[in-house]
Amino acid sequence: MASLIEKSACDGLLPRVAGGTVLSELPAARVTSVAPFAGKTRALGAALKEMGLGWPKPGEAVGTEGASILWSGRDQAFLIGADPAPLSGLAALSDQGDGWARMQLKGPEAEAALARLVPLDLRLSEFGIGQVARSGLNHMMMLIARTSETGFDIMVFRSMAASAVHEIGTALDAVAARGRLTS
Amino acid sequence: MRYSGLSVLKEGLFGNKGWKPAWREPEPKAEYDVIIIGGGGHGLATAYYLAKNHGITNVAVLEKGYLGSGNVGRNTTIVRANYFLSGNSEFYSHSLKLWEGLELDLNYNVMHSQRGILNLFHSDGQRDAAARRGNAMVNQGDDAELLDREAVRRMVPYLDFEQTRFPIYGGLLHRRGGTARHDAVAWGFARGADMRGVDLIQNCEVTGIDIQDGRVRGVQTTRGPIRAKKVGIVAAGRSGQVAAMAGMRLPIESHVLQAFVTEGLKPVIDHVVTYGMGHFYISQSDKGGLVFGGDLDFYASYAARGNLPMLEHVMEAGMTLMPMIGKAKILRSWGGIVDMTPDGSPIIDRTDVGGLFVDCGWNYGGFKATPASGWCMAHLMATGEPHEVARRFRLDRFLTGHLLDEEGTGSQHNLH
Amino acid sequence: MRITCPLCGARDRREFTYYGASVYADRPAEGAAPEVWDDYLHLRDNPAGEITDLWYHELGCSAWIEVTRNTVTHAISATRLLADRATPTKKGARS
Amino acid sequence: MRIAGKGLVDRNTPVGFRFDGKDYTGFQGDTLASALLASGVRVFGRSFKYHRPRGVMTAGSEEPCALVTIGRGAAQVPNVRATVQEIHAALDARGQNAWPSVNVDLMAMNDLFSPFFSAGFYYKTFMWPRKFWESLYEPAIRRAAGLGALSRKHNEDHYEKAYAFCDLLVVGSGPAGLMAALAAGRAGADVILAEEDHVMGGRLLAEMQEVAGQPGADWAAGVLAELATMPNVRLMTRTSITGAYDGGTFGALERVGLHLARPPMDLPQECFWRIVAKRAILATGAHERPIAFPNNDRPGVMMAGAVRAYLNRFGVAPGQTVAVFGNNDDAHRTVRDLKAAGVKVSALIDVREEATAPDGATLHAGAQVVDTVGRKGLREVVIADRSGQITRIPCDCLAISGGWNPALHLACHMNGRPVWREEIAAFVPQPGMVPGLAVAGAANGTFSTQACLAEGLEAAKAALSELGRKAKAVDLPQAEDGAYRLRAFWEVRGGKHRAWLDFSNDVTTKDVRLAAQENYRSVEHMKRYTTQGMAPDQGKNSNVAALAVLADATGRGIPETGITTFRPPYVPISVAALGAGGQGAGFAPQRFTTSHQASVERGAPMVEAGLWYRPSYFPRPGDQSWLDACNREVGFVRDRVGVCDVSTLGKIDIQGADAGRFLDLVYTNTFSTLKPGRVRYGLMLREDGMVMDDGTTACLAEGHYLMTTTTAAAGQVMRHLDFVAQAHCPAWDVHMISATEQWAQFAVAGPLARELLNTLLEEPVDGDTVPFLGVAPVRVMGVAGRLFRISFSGELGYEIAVPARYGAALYRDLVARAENLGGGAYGMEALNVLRIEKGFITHAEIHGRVTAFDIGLQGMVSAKKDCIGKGASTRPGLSGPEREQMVGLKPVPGSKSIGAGAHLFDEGAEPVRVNDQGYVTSVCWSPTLNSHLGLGFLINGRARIGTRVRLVDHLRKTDVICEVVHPVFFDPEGGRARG
Repeated sequence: MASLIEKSACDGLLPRVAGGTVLSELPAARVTSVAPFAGKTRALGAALKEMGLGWPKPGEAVGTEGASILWSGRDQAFLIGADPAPLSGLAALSDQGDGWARMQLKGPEAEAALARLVPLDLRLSEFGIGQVARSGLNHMMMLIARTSETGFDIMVFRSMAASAVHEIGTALDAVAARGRLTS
Repeated sequence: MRYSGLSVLKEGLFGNKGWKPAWREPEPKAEYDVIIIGGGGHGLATAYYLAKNHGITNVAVLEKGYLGSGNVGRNTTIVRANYFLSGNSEFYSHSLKLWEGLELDLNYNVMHSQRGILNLFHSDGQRDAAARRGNAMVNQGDDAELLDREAVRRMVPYLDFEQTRFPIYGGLLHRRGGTARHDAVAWGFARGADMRGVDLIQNCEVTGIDIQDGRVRGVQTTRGPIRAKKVGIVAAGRSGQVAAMAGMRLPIESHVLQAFVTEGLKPVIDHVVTYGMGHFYISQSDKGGLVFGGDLDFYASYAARGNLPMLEHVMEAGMTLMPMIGKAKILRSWGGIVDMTPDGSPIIDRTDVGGLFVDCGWNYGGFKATPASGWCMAHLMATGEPHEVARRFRLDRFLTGHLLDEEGTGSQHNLH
Repeated sequence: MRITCPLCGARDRREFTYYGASVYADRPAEGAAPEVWDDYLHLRDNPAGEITDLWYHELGCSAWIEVTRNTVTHAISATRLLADRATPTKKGARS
Repeated sequence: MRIAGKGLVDRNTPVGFRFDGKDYTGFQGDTLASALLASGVRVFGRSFKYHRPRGVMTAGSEEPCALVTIGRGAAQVPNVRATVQEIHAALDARGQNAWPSVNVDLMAMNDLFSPFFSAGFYYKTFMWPRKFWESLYEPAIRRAAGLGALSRKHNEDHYEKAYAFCDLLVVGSGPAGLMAALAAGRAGADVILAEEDHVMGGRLLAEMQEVAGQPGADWAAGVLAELATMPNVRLMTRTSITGAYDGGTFGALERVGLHLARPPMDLPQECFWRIVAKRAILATGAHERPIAFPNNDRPGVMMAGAVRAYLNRFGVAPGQTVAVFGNNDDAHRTVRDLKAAGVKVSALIDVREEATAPDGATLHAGAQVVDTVGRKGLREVVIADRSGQITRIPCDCLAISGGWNPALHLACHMNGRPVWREEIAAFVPQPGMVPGLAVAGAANGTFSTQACLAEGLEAAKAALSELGRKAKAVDLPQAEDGAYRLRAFWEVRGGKHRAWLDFSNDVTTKDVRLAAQENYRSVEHMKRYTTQGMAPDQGKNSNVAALAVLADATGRGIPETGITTFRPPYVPISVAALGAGGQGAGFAPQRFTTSHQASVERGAPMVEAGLWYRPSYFPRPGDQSWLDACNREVGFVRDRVGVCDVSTLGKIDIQGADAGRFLDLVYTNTFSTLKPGRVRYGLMLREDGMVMDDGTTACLAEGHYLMTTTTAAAGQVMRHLDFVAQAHCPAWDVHMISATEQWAQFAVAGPLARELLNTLLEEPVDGDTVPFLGVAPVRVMGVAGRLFRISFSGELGYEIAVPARYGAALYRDLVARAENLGGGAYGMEALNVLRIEKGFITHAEIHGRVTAFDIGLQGMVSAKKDCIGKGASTRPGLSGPEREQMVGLKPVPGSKSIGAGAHLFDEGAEPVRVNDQGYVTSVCWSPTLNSHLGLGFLINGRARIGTRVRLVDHLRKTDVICEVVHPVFFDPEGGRARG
């Protein structure tokens, strides 16, 4: 029997480069939403510890080699790059890996470009490496994580990938154009 | 004194020295037959029609600020009769007819301009809803036409028919709809009421309502107590506070509604145009400014000023619908305090207190309702019976479920 | 306007969706009298001054938040998660 | 006239530009105004009402007169302040509000009729005959009004919006602002220093005073050089702070590319910023105010401070012979600067009798200007001394100073009221008007340079301490510290000629007095009656003087007369900047299904469904219209098999021990009894008893459900569920997350649906493995998916869901298999027909005003339990025979098509409101039943099934008789779906 061909959310849209900054699609990874069942918070924390992780505080990510868990909302986190099976029975688990377009924006213009679209204080002093936020990418729901001084991981709904790429790309171009101003 | 082209010529020749005050500045009397709390458009219209239609002239309008300092001077000046629920249709239809005779009636040019209102639609479903509305308007005896995309293009070719996010399928055209000069409406009613003997008392804030044995006896004000046989609360966004003086809670939440105007421009938009996919409406004033309205800021407020998100939303809608306005510059933004009800329709009714009446809950729609609101409130206060075009604007309809929810958004006050 | 989400911190108003006065969180008990439902759904103190009202962090963490706010100045004095209230009261419960 | 060696413009870089079709040359650093003044141009435009020639009055964004149009075609921008616009090689500017030109304007005849155009004259006439208003009077008024014109072409330029955050926002870069920024910057605070001019320095650039022993401009340059080295300081030139909003949010307009002849590609013209600042210092300086005297609007009459700005900053003498008229010492400073630069000063007219003459100038102490001469440019002024003695003074420029008004606008944007300070005859801000904002320098009514520097420093120290930062030592430089002496003086009384207050809107002292005479005595009434303060400068030049005249006319003091409200924006902002990103498709995100490309390739018109796009129908060669395709696709489903992408429906994954109980609360019917592997249709009410949404919910496992919502209501339902969970049952174990995007889901419907599916499922299904209203995990071509046995068409139907990455492939595969079986893809049109034939509702029916009773589903409201909306739905007005109830409508045979939105009447009744019996919500042509069908709402409709009604659509000229039928037109027993 023939098999179904996979298509990533940003298929054909990325990468996009402006100035020294690149918007690219993150490699496919397993993403599972995790919401602790009542009374299971402690056990869930222990199970995550076994995996080298831990339950993230609001606005934080807990990462290890290859896997991470990102706070993603009220009583909810996204486990990325790990098998959620050990958490079974401890938390509501729901596949989310196909539901999001996951992108990386990296380069000197990244923060300035996002400042065109995101109503968050993205200054390094306020939104440091390893921090996570739910917010809007213009009118789109977004999860954003800072991965380095000049790097961000961005997740938007899969169906909005084209709009997100267009908007970030436009912002990048405008920031790059300012960089070409001499005075 | 009577206003006319001739009087303008004559006064012009003699240095405009002869113009008389548009209204007197009386001291409050100790007692009136009727007190109207609120010197905005509706309060002034109520007083005017009490005097004109019912011969009740021993009336005071008490205004805490200046006449017309509420929403009548802070709106987007649109006048229309395009409601579709029975209960609203006949009321706004009546109001539009009054508008059409208002200038000659008041001897004051309120610049009522029937330039046509075009409500655009952007899907088959919206077309169906527009058709239902338009048919209701015709059923009521008002005018409506359903335009297809090409007819809209002929009428307003400056819209973006090619690139816009939500394509234009057509529009519902209400030719008798239009605009009026908002301040002039307040001033015209004020002058008309004053000429008929009504006392317009400015800078007079009501601080209490006197009730004895279940009947209203008068009011306390910053200028002393005033007795009255009947009192009407016509206080728009402040209705809740005034009603509280009579121990009442109203089905009203007060919200801020912003509007915006650009610098003066040569004529470019000849109608009122509304967008169906974002709250955006626009017209051009006779002075040349593009006047925009949008949705509420959505949070309860008495601040009469807004915040940026709604301003930006309105301008984004403008840019997708008619990108030719991009180079116009927003000159001023302002906010009005609107009295939102849980079904988006108003209240003109008696209260449980004898002699105390309320006229409130005008949501977005207060300006165009001004003449009919005054007409019907005056009728109710004079006769004790609701006017036939306002009989469904009852205070108890939320309890009984006889709702008038044009938007279909339910009991959440800010969604209407 | 900025609202401090108890989970996310200070955020722009555009991330939130408003409902109205927080009395709406106190749902009447089953079988409450019509007047109780009318009061709950429709009647409002509508104060010109301090109010507690309901905001949903829609472009954020999905928390419903109770905000103590002044309707005249827009100053916000406190916020808390709606879910953190004491057990909701049931108004108009018939014994 | 340019003065050699004077000014800060770059004399080595000439810049050519065009004005009114002529080529001119200025220098790098010039504004359009300075460059044209240097070239001797005097008339820049025409006034609003009387079309009087107007020149330049100021040197800033508050300019009321020199408004020009720049650019051509789609790039045309009206009402540009010549005093702000920088010149560049591509600048093509022209005067406006004039025909044929600003020099020869035929509309100037308005001026002759000015006695009849008094304030509010239009309220008193044009009333009769009624119909002449729209046809005659109004068009004439509209044509005469307005200033510049829009191009009527779609915008082609790029604009943007952005957010910025800082500890301290300093607004204005004059002495106070620079000191504040320096102190805060050295202390390490994140500072944004915003300046609306294209060079920082504020008045220091325009005055000759020294700071710290060097020219003010040099001191400013030194401070700026230091600030530029600080990574924590962001310098924003060409940026006007436009508004103060709640929570420390400020709006700001940055002119990014408007000064460039050849801007880089993708560069925005403007950027609208939202700046969030923990603290702010307003150091916006002050606006000099004119004096009202007869014919004070001639080109050549200019603010004294502006004269000094053109002289000292731009090296331009605005006239050959300048006279100065004022009530304060700044007038004297102007004389000194002019004389020092070698410009002839013909007279200093000071209304103060006690004034003393500066060196070498002819002083007329206690005199007043009573008239001016020179229509298109001032030639002389007429003055009267104390005794009334008339003297004519030649001059082509009159510098006037009526004192200064603090530019306190932003401090007042949050409803704070300024207070009157008698000794400077001006309003000043009060502390705390905007939380977190302090005012320093001239904006605070502090006018000496020394005191401005000191206030800026103090304000920064206070802000730093509130921010918890320690200020580093900053030396306060020495500067001019003269007293600011003036005598309040607003208007020259008497005289026959008009004396302007509001130059933009042509409002004179007579207009204000007329308003008072007619009892428009409130300052708001006066403003609205005369239009004073409503022009592009928003009264920056006229408000205080106008209310002084009003106070005088009404016998009140200025403070008790009050002031109108300051509203944002401080300077006008283009719609394109505020609406940046909205043009075209940018207004809202676009949502694409995984099958989008395949549908497009099949030629399907894609229509908006909320933010989504869905295929309308799939045309084939030979189709006469969309209807042919629609009928064919309905046939696929009824006779063979059809495939449709239903991924846009909302899917919410609900888990937890209390999930079933929770569903019982939000649905009218019971879900806690639903067994794993089963699906149930649910009806959801709003708390007010109206139907919110409907859909199916599947029980995937014990305590694990998947709820389906309609496409339209997905967001609303999610918000609602979160509310119910957090408000009403926060202790329950229930967890929700949207799974809409995770799954690509396709309806496979029709008699051959199972046959099709069994060609690709690894384990074939039959009626037992997945019974009607069942759900099961399946593997499809190696991929784990879910199979639901649900039907929105009334046929044997399944919905198959796979992770979205496989959606594109699965859709193509399903459609190909369906075509092999004689079916194919179907679109929204066919979907709609199929559901109408079955009487299934959509939001056309559940439009927010209908109850469960109205749609005949009152039986679904469980009597055994509470649910959201149950309490309120028992209100008497929400059920009973007076309600409009859903029915089917079938036109009598041979009728033409019907349209949704038509209304219903009794047969034979007049189609007027009082006879209205209901309306039609959905219609279609049913190829299955060979009839037009409609769903609608009819008063007491269920009792009227079997009767006939009249359907009238006035708008589309339809008037047909319909039979009222049960809303399920086709297969009422439902046997086909159960298959």
